[in-house]
Amino acid sequence: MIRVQEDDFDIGVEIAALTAEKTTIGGVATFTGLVRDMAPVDGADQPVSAMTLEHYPGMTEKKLGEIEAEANRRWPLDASLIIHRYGRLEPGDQIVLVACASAHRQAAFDACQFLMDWLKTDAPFWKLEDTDAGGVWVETRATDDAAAARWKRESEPGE
Amino acid sequence: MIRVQEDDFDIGVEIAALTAEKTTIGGVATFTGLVRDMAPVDGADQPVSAMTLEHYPGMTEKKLGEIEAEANRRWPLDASLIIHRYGRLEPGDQIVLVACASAHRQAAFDACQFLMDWLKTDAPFWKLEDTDAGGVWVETRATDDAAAARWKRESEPGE
Amino acid sequence: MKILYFAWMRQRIGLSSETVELPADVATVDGLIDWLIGRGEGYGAAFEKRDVIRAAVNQDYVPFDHPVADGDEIAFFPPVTGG
Amino acid sequence: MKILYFAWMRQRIGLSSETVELPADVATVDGLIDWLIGRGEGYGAAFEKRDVIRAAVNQDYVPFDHPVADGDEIAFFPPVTGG
Repeated sequence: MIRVQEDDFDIGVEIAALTAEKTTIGGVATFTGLVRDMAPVDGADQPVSAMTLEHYPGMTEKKLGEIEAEANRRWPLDASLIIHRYGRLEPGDQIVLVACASAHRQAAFDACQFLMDWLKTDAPFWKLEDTDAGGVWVETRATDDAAAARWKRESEPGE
Repeated sequence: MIRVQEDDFDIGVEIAALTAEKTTIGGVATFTGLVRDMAPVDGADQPVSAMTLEHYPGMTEKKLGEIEAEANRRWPLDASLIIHRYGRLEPGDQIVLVACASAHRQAAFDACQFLMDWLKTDAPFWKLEDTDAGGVWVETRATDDAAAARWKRESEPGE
Repeated sequence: MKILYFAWMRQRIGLSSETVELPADVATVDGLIDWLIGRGEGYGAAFEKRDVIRAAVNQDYVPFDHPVADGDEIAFFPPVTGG
Repeated sequence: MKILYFAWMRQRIGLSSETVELPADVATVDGLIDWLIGRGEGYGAAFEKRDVIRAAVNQDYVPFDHPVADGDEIAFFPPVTGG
């Protein structure tokens, strides 16, 4: 299941809904991304007072749906969920939730990391951070590209 | 933080408490273990109606505290949490929650997997499953030993 | 043809989207970029780092030699930073 | 000396814990197991798979050549299956 929304979410409620009535699940791996209060600007950390997440409505849902389907092809998942917020957020706010449920804990962990790595490099979102130096668009990090590269193989969707 | 308890837990409440007032956290990785309704007995899957978790009070808390400290030595975590239940549980019930918060998502994921792998092989818990064939003590799986072995190094606590 | 711009490309061009009629001599994303740059300073600034920006045609990532046709939804944006 | 048994070892021995006086000729976990086995059938059944079971002295895992002393808390149990 995928959701793109401005509203916040409750991890406990989401996990309960994801696993309800499914008693074959051995475990659920999740990752929740939060807004940090500091960010590197030109090499030096700057305080961040807020962040605005822009996205590409339509393409976002399409790409999230594709990558969730790919995760389910690669791993034996009983259930999966991606929630990504957009709009204005403050430090400490939740940005994203990825949850993968499986009979096998390694599958749940791997699928969860795969989805997060992919979200960082291929989901059409952009972050504008409000800093003392003004609004700064967050740049791609080389470590994110490297993290995503470890999952590359011919059957991967998208680019 | 570690907790050993009979009562259930709410993941959303636990994550909120873990990350409250800490705005340096970039993300939280969690794993929740659930009771499955089927289990292999002598090579064939049998329905499980309930599970009883026995543990070694005192040693459990000591070992959980040690391994949590080790995870914090190995990875730059802002916060960590292990909750492990004991007593009688039914299929779908939550058994364990591990949560690791860090500025870096790979650190959060790795620490979370490290703690889960360790819990499977070294935390003094034993599972008794109620099946049609009677009470069956869950046996260690070779895959769990292999998963734990990948973290072995000289500084590891315990055996 | 609908063209969308996101993040700092949107800011530099001053538009989030526009509808244009595809010029007869534009056949690829590359050709479209050349034509857009000719339309004004904002476009020049937005497409300055041509090796950095990404393009999508009908909501799929494409290389710049990908064909474009009237009726397509084309999007240009900087590297993404979600998650 | 307090000795604790867990899971199917507890069931086979029929005790979850007992307090015993350490015999003078018992110096290690191995020696303690030999002595316990001599105490009755249940112990024999519990310690049958000696290469499988684990021992803890004062709540730390130990190998079977680990020394034991009066006042120690010793525990015997099958491989753990938490998480």
